[in-house]
This record gives sequence, C-alpha cells and structure tokens, in this order.
Amino acid sequence: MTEHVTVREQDLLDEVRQWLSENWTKEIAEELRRENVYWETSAARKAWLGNVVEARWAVPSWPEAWHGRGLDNDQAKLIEREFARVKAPGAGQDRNNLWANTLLARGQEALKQQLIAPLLRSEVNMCLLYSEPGAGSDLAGIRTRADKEGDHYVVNGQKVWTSGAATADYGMLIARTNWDVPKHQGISFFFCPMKQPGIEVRPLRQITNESHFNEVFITDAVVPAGNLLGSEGTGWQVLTMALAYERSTMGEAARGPRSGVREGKNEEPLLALAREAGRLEEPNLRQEIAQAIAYKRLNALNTARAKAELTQGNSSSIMSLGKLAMSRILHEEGRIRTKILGAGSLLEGEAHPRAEDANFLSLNAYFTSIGGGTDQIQRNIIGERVLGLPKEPEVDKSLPFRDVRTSG
Amino acid sequence: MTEHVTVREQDLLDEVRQWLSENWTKEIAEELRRENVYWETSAARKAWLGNVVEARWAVPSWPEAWHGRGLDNDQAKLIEREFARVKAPGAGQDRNNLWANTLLARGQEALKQQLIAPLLRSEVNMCLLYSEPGAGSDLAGIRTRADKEGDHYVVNGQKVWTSGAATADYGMLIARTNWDVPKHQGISFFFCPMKQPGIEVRPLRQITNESHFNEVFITDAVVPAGNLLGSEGTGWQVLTMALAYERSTMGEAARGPRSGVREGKNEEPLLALAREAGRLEEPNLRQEIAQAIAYKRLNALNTARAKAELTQGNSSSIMSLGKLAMSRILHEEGRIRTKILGAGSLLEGEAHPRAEDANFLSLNAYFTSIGGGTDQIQRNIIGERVLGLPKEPEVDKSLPFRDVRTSG
Amino acid sequence: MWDKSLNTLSIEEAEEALKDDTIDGRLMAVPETAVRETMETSSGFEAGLWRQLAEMGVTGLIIEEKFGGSGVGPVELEAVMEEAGAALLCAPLLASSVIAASLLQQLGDVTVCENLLPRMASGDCIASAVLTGDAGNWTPEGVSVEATEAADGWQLSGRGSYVLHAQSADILIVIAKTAADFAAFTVDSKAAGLSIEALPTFDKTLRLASVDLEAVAASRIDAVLPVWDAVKRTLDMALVALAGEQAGGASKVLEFTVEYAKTRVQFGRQIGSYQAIKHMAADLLVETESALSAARYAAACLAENSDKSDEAVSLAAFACADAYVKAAADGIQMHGGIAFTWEHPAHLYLRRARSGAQLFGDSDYHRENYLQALGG
Amino acid sequence: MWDKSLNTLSIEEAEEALKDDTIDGRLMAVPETAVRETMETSSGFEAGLWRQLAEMGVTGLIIEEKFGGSGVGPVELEAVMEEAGAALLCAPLLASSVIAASLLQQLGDVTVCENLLPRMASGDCIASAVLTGDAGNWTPEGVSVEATEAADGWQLSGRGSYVLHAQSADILIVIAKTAADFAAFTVDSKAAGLSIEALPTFDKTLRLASVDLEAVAASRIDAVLPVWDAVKRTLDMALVALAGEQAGGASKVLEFTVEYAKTRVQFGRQIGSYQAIKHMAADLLVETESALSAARYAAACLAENSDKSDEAVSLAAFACADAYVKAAADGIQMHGGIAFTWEHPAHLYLRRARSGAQLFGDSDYHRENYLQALGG
Repeated sequence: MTEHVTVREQDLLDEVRQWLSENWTKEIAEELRRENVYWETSAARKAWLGNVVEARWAVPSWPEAWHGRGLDNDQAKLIEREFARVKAPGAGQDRNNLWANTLLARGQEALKQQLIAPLLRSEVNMCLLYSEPGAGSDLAGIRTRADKEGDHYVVNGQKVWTSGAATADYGMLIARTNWDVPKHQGISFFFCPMKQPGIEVRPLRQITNESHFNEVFITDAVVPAGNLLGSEGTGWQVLTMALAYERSTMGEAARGPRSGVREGKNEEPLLALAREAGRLEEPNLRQEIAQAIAYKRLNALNTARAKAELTQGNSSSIMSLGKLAMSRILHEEGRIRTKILGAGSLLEGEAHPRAEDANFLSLNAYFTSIGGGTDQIQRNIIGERVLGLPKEPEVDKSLPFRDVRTSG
Repeated sequence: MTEHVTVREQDLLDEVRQWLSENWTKEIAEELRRENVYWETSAARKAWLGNVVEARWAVPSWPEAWHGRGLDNDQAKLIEREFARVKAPGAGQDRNNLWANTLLARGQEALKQQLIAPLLRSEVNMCLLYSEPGAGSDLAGIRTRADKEGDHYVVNGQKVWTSGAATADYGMLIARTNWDVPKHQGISFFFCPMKQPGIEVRPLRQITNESHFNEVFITDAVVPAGNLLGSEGTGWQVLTMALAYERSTMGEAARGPRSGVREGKNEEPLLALAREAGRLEEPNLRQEIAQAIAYKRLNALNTARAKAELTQGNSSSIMSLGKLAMSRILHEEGRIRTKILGAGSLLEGEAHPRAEDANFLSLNAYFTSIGGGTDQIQRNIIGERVLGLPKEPEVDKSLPFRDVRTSG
Repeated sequence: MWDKSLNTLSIEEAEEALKDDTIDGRLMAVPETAVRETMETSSGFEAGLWRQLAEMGVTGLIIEEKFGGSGVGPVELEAVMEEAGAALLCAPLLASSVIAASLLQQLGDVTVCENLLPRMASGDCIASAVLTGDAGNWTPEGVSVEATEAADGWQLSGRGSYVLHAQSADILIVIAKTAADFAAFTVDSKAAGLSIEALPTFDKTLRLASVDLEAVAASRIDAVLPVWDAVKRTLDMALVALAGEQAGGASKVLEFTVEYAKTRVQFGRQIGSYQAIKHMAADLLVETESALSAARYAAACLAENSDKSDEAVSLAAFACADAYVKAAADGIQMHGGIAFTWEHPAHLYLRRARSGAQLFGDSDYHRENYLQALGG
Repeated sequence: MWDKSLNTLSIEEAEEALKDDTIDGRLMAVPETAVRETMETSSGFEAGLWRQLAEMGVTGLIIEEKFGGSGVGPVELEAVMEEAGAALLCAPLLASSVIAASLLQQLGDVTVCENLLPRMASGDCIASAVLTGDAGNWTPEGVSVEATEAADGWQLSGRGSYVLHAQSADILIVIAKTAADFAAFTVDSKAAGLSIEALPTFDKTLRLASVDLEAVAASRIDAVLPVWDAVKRTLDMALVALAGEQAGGASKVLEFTVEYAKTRVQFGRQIGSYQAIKHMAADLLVETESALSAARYAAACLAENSDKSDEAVSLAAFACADAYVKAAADGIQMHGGIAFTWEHPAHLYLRRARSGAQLFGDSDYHRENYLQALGG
C-alpha cells in the first residue's frame, strides 16, 4: 500500500532520520548487537533507551508531560518504522510496552512519576501475577487476597505460570479485595514489589523438562496503597485493558526446534526433514506434509488479511482464530516430524537432534493449545464474540464470591 | 461357551423340535420365503404366526394367561434358537416385539385383550408418534396436546420422522396432558388409532431423495381413554421403557448400498471397490481403507465383548458407544468410496451404480449420526451415564412447561 | 454481519468489484425457490437470469474489452464467484464465461476470438471445452479425442466426458491429440457425427455431458503458444473461480447454520449455546476464513502472473474444496433432523461441495501438486 | 468403577488371570513415586520389584512349566500387560520375559531352553534379543548382524540397535545373517568384542541400547524351524503384549482424566460438565474400549493359533498404539495447565504412548500389514 506523507509528517520524518543518523552510530549498534542477555538488560541498552526517551521517540503518541509528543497513531508509526529501518530499539513503546501503558492509563500520579521513565528505559523488570492453580481458564476465580491495613495491602495467596518472577522488581498482580460481591467485582490490580520476604519464587518444571515459568508463593507480602491501579474492585477492567495491550502486540509465542542443529535452508522444515530422512517420496507422508504446510500458510494468509482489515476494536477475535489455528499447526508439526523419524523418535539428547526436536515440539505444542487460554476457551470466544452465539448459563456470575463453588 | 442343558430344558427342546418338524413344513417355509412385502404382512405369514402363538412359542417367557409358558429367559432363548435354526419366524417376541411388550407391561386390561394376540400375529400395524419438529434431541419438549373430554382424549399437534404411519392401525403416541408441571411430568402415553379423519399423514422426503418417513398432522383426533398406557402424566416412564425395548433389539439401522449391483464377493466392500477401480495399490488409499475397515471390525469386537459382559440394566450405555462408533464408520465409508471413485462420484443413477452407492451412503450416514439421538447427544449420554461425568445445568428441568422457552 | 467484518477484501480491485452491488447484490438475490426450479430443468439454467448476468457484465468479466468484455481479471472473477457459490447459482458461468473464454484468449487466435468472444460476452453464445474423457483426468494423459488431418481439413474422433453444460453449448472447444502434439479445435455443437449426452449428476445444480465424436469436421485454432500451456492456464483460472465459489458457499453454509443455532431451542437453551455446536462452528470459521484467504490470494497471484501462482492455485484448490465439504457436512450435523429433509437447503450445498471437490481433480491430487510447487 | 463395567474380560482364561489379585493387584500397587525413582536409574528397573514379579510368576508367565514357568499363554500375558501399562511398570518384562522367552521357545533348542529359561523364569537371568539395527526395521531386511563360521566356531559382527534393556542383560539372543539364511545365537553380555551402549530415550520408563559386535564368539541355537518364522511369531507375541500394555495405559489415562474432570471446578462448574471435555472423554472411551477389545482378541487368536492371527495382531498393533497416543495427548489437553508440569503423571503416559507407537514399527506399517492380511 502506498504512503501519503503530509508536509507535517515530512518534517517529523526529517527530524527522526536526522536524529538517528547522529545518535544511532555504528559503534552503538555494534555494542547492542553484541550483548544478548535473556532477562537482564545491559547498561549499554539502558543508556541508549535513555537517549530515545530523552529525545521523545519512545512514546511519541503520549502527552508531552510523559516523554511523548502527542502525535496520532499514524504519525507515531512513521517514527517506529524509521527506527525499524535502521534496526534501532526503543521506539513504539506507546504500542508495545505493556507495563508502561498500563501504568500510565490507570496508575496513581506518584507511582507514575516513580516508574514510567525507568520502565521505558527497561531499568525495571516486571512479571505477571495473574493465574493461580485454581484459576486458569476462569481467571476471575482467583483466591489470592489483598487486605488493606492502613496505608498498605497485605497479600496472601499463590500465583503460577509466572515468567521472569525471579528477576522482577514488580509484578502486575490481581488479588481479591472484596469477597462479598460477584467474582468480577471484588478484584483489584496492583504493582506488587517482588523483592521482599513475603514473596517466594519457585521454578516450575514443564513436561519439556525446561523451566521458563515459576510458582510464586505470597505470604503476608506488603503492597503500598499507592501501587493500586484504578480503584479498589475495578481490577478486572484494568486487567482486561492490560490483556488487550498484550494481545495487540503478542505475536505467536510458538517456538521452533531447540536442538539448534540446522535443517535444510530456505525450505519448509518438514520437507527438509523428510528429504534428509530419505522419505520424501512416500505418498502418505507427502500428503500429510503438504497439509501441515498448508495449515501454516493458510494461517499466515488469514493473519495478513485480518491485519489489513481490522481496527483495534475487534482484534482479539482474529487473534483467537490465529491462536486456535496455530495450536493445530504446532501439534501437527510435532506429529509429522515424529512420523518421519519413526523409530528414531524413540531417542533424544544431543546425539539425536532430530528426535530431540520432534519430541520437544510435540510436547511444547501444549504451550499454545493450553497456555493463554485453552483451545476450548478460544472456541468459546470465537463462537460468542465472532459468531455471536449465545453464552452458556453462567452459574457463578452473580453470586457473592464467598458462595462460589471452587475446586477441591 | 458350552451349553449346560438341564433335564427340564431337554424336554422343552424335544417338544419344540418335535413341533417344528411337524408344522414348519417345506411348503410353508417356501410360501413364506416367496412373499416379501415391505410394510404389509401376508396372509400366509399371519396364518403361520397364528399357529406359533397358538402353540405358545411366540412369547414363552410371558405368563400362561398371555399366550406364554412362564419360562425364564434362558429357556425362552432355547426356543428362539430352535426357530432360528430352521429359519422359522415368530418366536422370541417376548424379547423383540416392542408393541406387544409395551402394551402388556402398561396397557389397560380391555386394550390388552383386544390387541395383544393380533400384535403377536402381526395383524395390527403400528408406528411411533414421538418426535416433533420442535422436540428432537429434547424429546420431553413435545407440544402435541391431549385434552380429556369425558371418555376420550382430543389430540392436536404434529409428529415427524414416523415410519409406517400410512399403513399403521395404531401409533404409540406421547402427548402433553398437563402444562402446569415440569416437562417430564406432564406427558401421557397412548395407543392412538391412526385410521381416523383427525390424522393426516404426509410423506417426508429425505436428502437421499427417498421417503421412508412421514410427518403426521393431528387435528382433533380422538383417542379412547382406554388407550392410555400407564396413568396420566407417567408417559415419560412408559416411553423410557419402550425405548429400552427398542434399543435392546435394535441392531444397527445402517443400510448398505442401494444400487443393488453386486460388489466383490467375500471381500470387504472398500477393498472390492478399490480393486475394481484399479486403485488398490495406492498407498494413501490403502491406509484409509485399512483404517475404515478397522473402525468397523473394532466396533464389532466391542459389541461382541459388551454382549458377552452385559446385563440388561446397562445395555443402553454400550448401545450408545456402538451407535457413536457406527456413525463414524458410515461417514468414513461414504467418504472413502467417494474418494476411490474420484470424478466418477460426480454422477448417479442406474448407469453409475458405484457412484449411486457412494453418494447415497455419504448422505444416508446422517440417518445414524442424527437419527435416534445425534452423535452430540450420544456423547452426553456416554459422558454422563458411562463415565459418570456431571450433567450440565438444566435450565428448564423444573419449570412448569408453559414457562419453558422453546424455538421460534 | 459477523462474516462481513472478516470477508471484506484485502485487495483493492476486488474490493471495488464487491462494492459493485449490481453484481453481488443481484446474484445474492436469486432465491432458493428459483434455484430449486432451475435445477430440475434439463438445461440447468434459466435464460432470464443468464441475460441478467450478461447485463451485469458477469458473462464477459474476464473477456478483454476489445472482444466485448469488461476485461477485468481473476481477482474480480473470484469475488463474483464467492457470491455465486453462496447463492448456488445455476448457470454455464464456469463452462462458458470462465473456461471457454479463458481458453480462447490463452490460445490467442484473433480471428476465432473476434468471432466467438463478443457473443459469449453478450451471453448469446454458450461455449464449453472438451478437455478430458471418462477417466476424468485433467492432465495431458487425460485427453481422449484424436485429430487427423484429411484432404478437406481436420477431423475429430473420440469421446470426451465431464464436459460442463455441453448440453446447452452452441460451440465446443475440443483439445485433441495430433500425431505431433496437442491441438485445439472449434466444433459446432450441431455438427454431423457429434452426439452430446447429458450425464445424471449428483449435484443438481451442475450440468455435465459426454461428447462422442465420429470423424467430426473441425476447424483448428491457430494457437500462439503450446496448446497444453493454454489449457494449464485455463485450468488455473477455473480452479480459482471454483475456489471462490467454494469459499463463498462454505461461508454461506456457516452463516445460515449459525443463524439456526441462535434460534433453535432445545432443553430451554439455544443450541448455539452448547459447546458441541459452538465449537464446531468455531472450527468451521477457521476453515471458511482460510478458504477465503486462499481463494483471494490465488486470484491475486494469477492477476500478477506471480511465480507463486502454481503454489497458490493448488493450495486454494484443496483448501477451499475441503473447507466447503466440511462446512456443508458439519452444517447438516449441527442442524439435526431438519437438514436431513430434501426441503432444507443444506444438502444442496453438500452436493455442490462434494462435486466441486472432484470437478478438476481431488484434494489429494492438488495437495501433491502443491508439494511439488513447494519444491518437494 | 465405570471401566470395570466394560473391561471385565470376554475370554474365560483371561478372566481368571485378572481375577488373580496376586498379579494385577500388586502391579497396580506400584506407586507413581516408585516409577519416578526407578525411571531415573540407569538400569531402569528396581531389583526388589523384579523379584516380586518373579514370585508372582509374571517373569515366567509364558515359559513352559517344564522350563520352570507357569506356561500360560498370550491371553494371560495380555491381561497382565494391561495392568503393567496402567502402572507404567518399569522392568525388562517385554525384553526378557516376553521376547527372549518366546524366541527361545519358538527356536526350540531344548538344551538352550533348559539352560536359560528356568533362570529367566526365576528372574535371576535377564535376556534380550538383538533383532534389528539403527534403521529400526523389524523385517528380515532389518537384520544387521552377520555370522561367519570359523574353525573354532561362529563369530558375530555388526551393530544391533533398539535392543530392549540390553544394558541389564546377562544374555543376548542375536539374530544374524549367515551365507545361507538367518541363524540365532546366544552371546554372553560380557563377551569379548561385545560393547553395549545405552541409548537416551524420550520415554523415561523405557530402556534401549545399541549392541556393537566385533568378531564376538557366539554359540548357535539349533532351531527346529526357520529362524525368521520364530522371530515373526515372537514379534506377534511382543505386539500382543505391547497392545495390552497400551490398552491398559490408555484406559488408565482416561480414568484419571475423568476423575480430574469431576473434581476440577472452573466458572462454578466441574469441567467435566462442559461438553468440550465430556465429549472428548466420550470419544476417548470409544478408542480405549476398542483397544481393549483388539488386544484381547489378538491374544485369543494367538492362543488358538487362529488363521486370523496375522489380521488380529496387526489390528491390535495400530489400534492400541493410536488409542494410547490419542488418550494420553487429549488427556493432557483436558487437564489443562496442571498436566503441562513435569510433576504431573500425564506426560509420563504420553511419552510411553509415543514410544510404544514406534517400538516395533509404526501404525502405518501395521495398517499396511493389516490390509495385506485382509487380502488387500
């Protein structure tokens, strides 16, 4: 699609290009490329981000009071594109910085003053304290409690599927502050300080024998009243907004092979694997491989078409379509890789990278078909929000939460 | 399994063998084989059945007062087996005559005197007046009404999926006699005379372009109070019993090809078809054909194992398993036949019997996956009755029926 | 409503075509009763509607303007076919306005084009192509007519089959084997030695015929490129048109099935509130949206002569065929008994879906082509 | 509860075997914690439990009484394996008590049988068979060891792989190619020139090893029938045992998944009350019951030397493998996040299901054999 650049925007383009040419030097680019830490952010990166924030390129659509320029989204996009063109990080955070956006939208003045800038500079590490063992699909069923005592809240409960909890400074926490109202109305949303005795983080071992997540045990943890976002009892709305930010930026979380052993280049992985295994000529496999590739390509076409079509508002529904499609794609890829390897898939380990990949991908597919809303929940969402089918009777929707039936 | 025949049973065997050798003559056997009418029963057959009833072989486990011998089921089975051995009809009606069993169990004395014997002699034609356009899966949601006026009921409503309605003398009818109680409690069960002005039968055209069923429009039809089975409002229990009889005798209603053009003998139809089409060597087809045959054989093994294991009581659950499995078997057979024929499946008619069969079977598979409880209902039944999973909240279970929400 | 939010086109030109109510508006207006009447006729189409289609410019959609058409491309064609599929349109559109029109233009014999295309665009002349025989094989091996050159010109002998709407055709374009290669010919449907026999079809909205030729005098088309190349490109165009029809049909089935699930009440609840139905619908939406994407992408690739065309056309061919069959089949199951009756439209869609899935090769065939196009 | 109503056996002898609590009772008693401990050990089995199995008569189940076993047949074996599968039993049962025991008896060399079988029955000796190489192909083409006769006897060279529990074996039975045909040999696992290397397995409850032989002195088994016939019958026995294990494992997964669905509450309802979960469970029951039927039928056919044996064994092989994989896979989905954790047993079953589905050829291979057995 062709771009119609107005004069005002031309000035903007000139400015950002000018600034980048002066500041995004080869040396800095090199330095940032070198360092590649998983959770931690390097000093060099923080420094660069500092400059970007300073120059008001980080969140151009935000008000000037908050490091922004009050631009509209299209103008902000231009800046983002310029940064992307030269592969410079730090722009577009008004679109993709979940933490800062949530805080700006619902945080109290003091907390914003304290954390917005550091968040934009990635000086603060964050994590999500949403899911609980008893509240997975039914997130509003959380039982972690936050009881107000004077100028702070005392929090008790357990969270699960938290990534980055060990290194996080704050966690975006939903906890129940009122047990006498229906489940959606008694929840509050906090920035919970993680570096305190009341917070115990235990790594969670996945079926893939990795640990990318934690369980977080919260015992009499203290959260200043000033860290409440929105008002007490409006946590569900804050959460809904935060989840929307997440979705709008979340690409598919699917991971590729982990063996790291390269497969055929520029070729569909399943084709390359079948070729390598000398089984590419088998008609049964050819059909299954073609169909699996088709699922992937069709989902890409859908996403492309959806992106071209959609306005912010109904993005979630399309995301749901993509996520559901992706979980079939991933399970099929695992299944067919296993089939191609045959007896070889009985093995694993470094000496057997193909088996390692086939088995890992087969198990890790559940990360998508269960995580972030199971396929079954996704089908409900698609059926109800996209197709407009009626909801099921919700037995617990209007009960006071203390009367709601929960597991065990 | 070996048979342990007690002395008492030996006498019985001698008697029935003796009787058959005297009465089941070649001539009669021939005559009955010749006549093969679809709905009507021939005079010769009626005559033979008369003899069987007369000799108390029709319903040996019934009381002597009702043409029986008061035998236990195993003894009755012996008689049935003897009849089966020489291919003589009419025995085992204490097991497989839905109408007579229902009437005997719940009918009023006068109606029993009037109809039991004729029913055993197949002199009376019957049909089922259960389903309605608005009450398919939810059979208890029927809206056909029966209002008592003096010594009879006046019936108004519409029934559907009725086979044999055109030739039937009576229909086993469920109608609502009380609208102020929950839906299961306001239903009554009748033997409804079909040959009366208030009954209009219209053939129903199926997607297979055949008509094996009718719609029955009931307008001020009259049913004598003496034709009520059970008491008013207990119709659901009578129905449940009748359905159990049906299930316990119903083999799979699945039909084979209709073209009548013979396929390979003593060979699985799909194998024969692929061979005939010269495609038996195609690996893709071989896998699909093998799997389709496997589904069929596995279901047969399940049924055999279930029959060997089960007592009357829990038969329905096994039937449900079989029906669900059968609907996959039938849809798969249609799909694979179509695939084998390829472009040939575009055609139909006498000149293209294979296409006719593939297309017919593909459509007729819905007779099993929808008729007599959809696959979805079957899964509910299996999940709840066999696996013991909890029911869904039933929003209308305890409402007075006039307050229950229905279609439109 | 719901589908519009997703179905609006991603390619501008196509958007234009769809915005043009004179096309989709009227096509969609064809009522089911009209379809049921038409499908019982021997011709399988209704002259009045055919004229309307001509007035709308549908019959000349892909015919170049210099030959009396509107000369737009596969993108617009695909968009129109989506509507045609949704409406179960009964007409020789695929036979004459797509296959014959495309084949003549690909072969590029100007004289023949000037003679036939304007009348085809105006709907006055119906043409159909004889490409395969009773084997229904759409590869060069499938060609079942032989051409021999006699003193007084070319003669055709053999038996063609699965010829779309041949029973209504004025002109047949016949692909035949010559001693050397393949050649294309035009034959008058009334020609001596030619006999056209209607084939009984499972899909009542489809018309097929066999064509027997015994030393039929035919005039050879002077092709500007190898004949089979022209046929291949024509089949690509036909597959894109069919894919559009299938995607449109599949979306339509899902739409009316969902509508029914919103109104049909059992056990005091709309059946669409049960996960069994709701989840089937959600899964179908993935398939129908994928079908729309595939069909439109293939059309765009053809329009741009993209090197992805083979890949995209094959993908659309099986993705749309399978999606339509699944949507039509599951749609019946979701309706329950009502859709087991002849009077309900569901089976009309299933019949059309099943037929489309076999018309130019089945999904396994297209999947195999797809893998080859991907380099496998 | 629910499964008992269906799972009670249809064949008397099997019923006996199952009623015998000393067998299934104790096998079922193996707690998950014990399984997790054992699966982390290098041997992959626990001596105490192995002794128990010997005392129960499980290790000698199919060994003739004259050789110190209980001499019962495939029906009892299948019944026991159902329990072993449900309990994720970690032991060289399949390697030594099924494959090696069956192979030795099929080969029928009385001296060898008298020497080895009694110690195998008592559990004092663990044997395993080398039948295939790195290709993991269980046909005659798969044999990867060569035997040459030297002055001082036979020597074996080559590399065998996918050898069950070879790392714990005292004796290896090696099938090797000779100039003429195939021959079977016994080799001491400590023999010179023999090196056994454990292979890392995806299924933690499984033990596999490769076996490299360099001019290893071996004593030839004097076979009473063609060696590959003996191997084929042994593989049939192994497939029936595996099928039983798979059917038992699949039923167990469905059982604990259904139990979880009855207790896990979301949105104020047990998740098992939702059709999404309920219908998955119902569909799984069809598969698990079919698996039990297939495994038991195949066992009965083998027991009777029925001419349906090939057909029945192949059917059980892919029906049980597929049912187990589906039950274990869907079971995880039905559990949700909890089953994505290492601590939950679900993945142990999935790993075992996936491995069993590849152990002696995959389901496509067995489906192909099935079709051939049906005459296709």
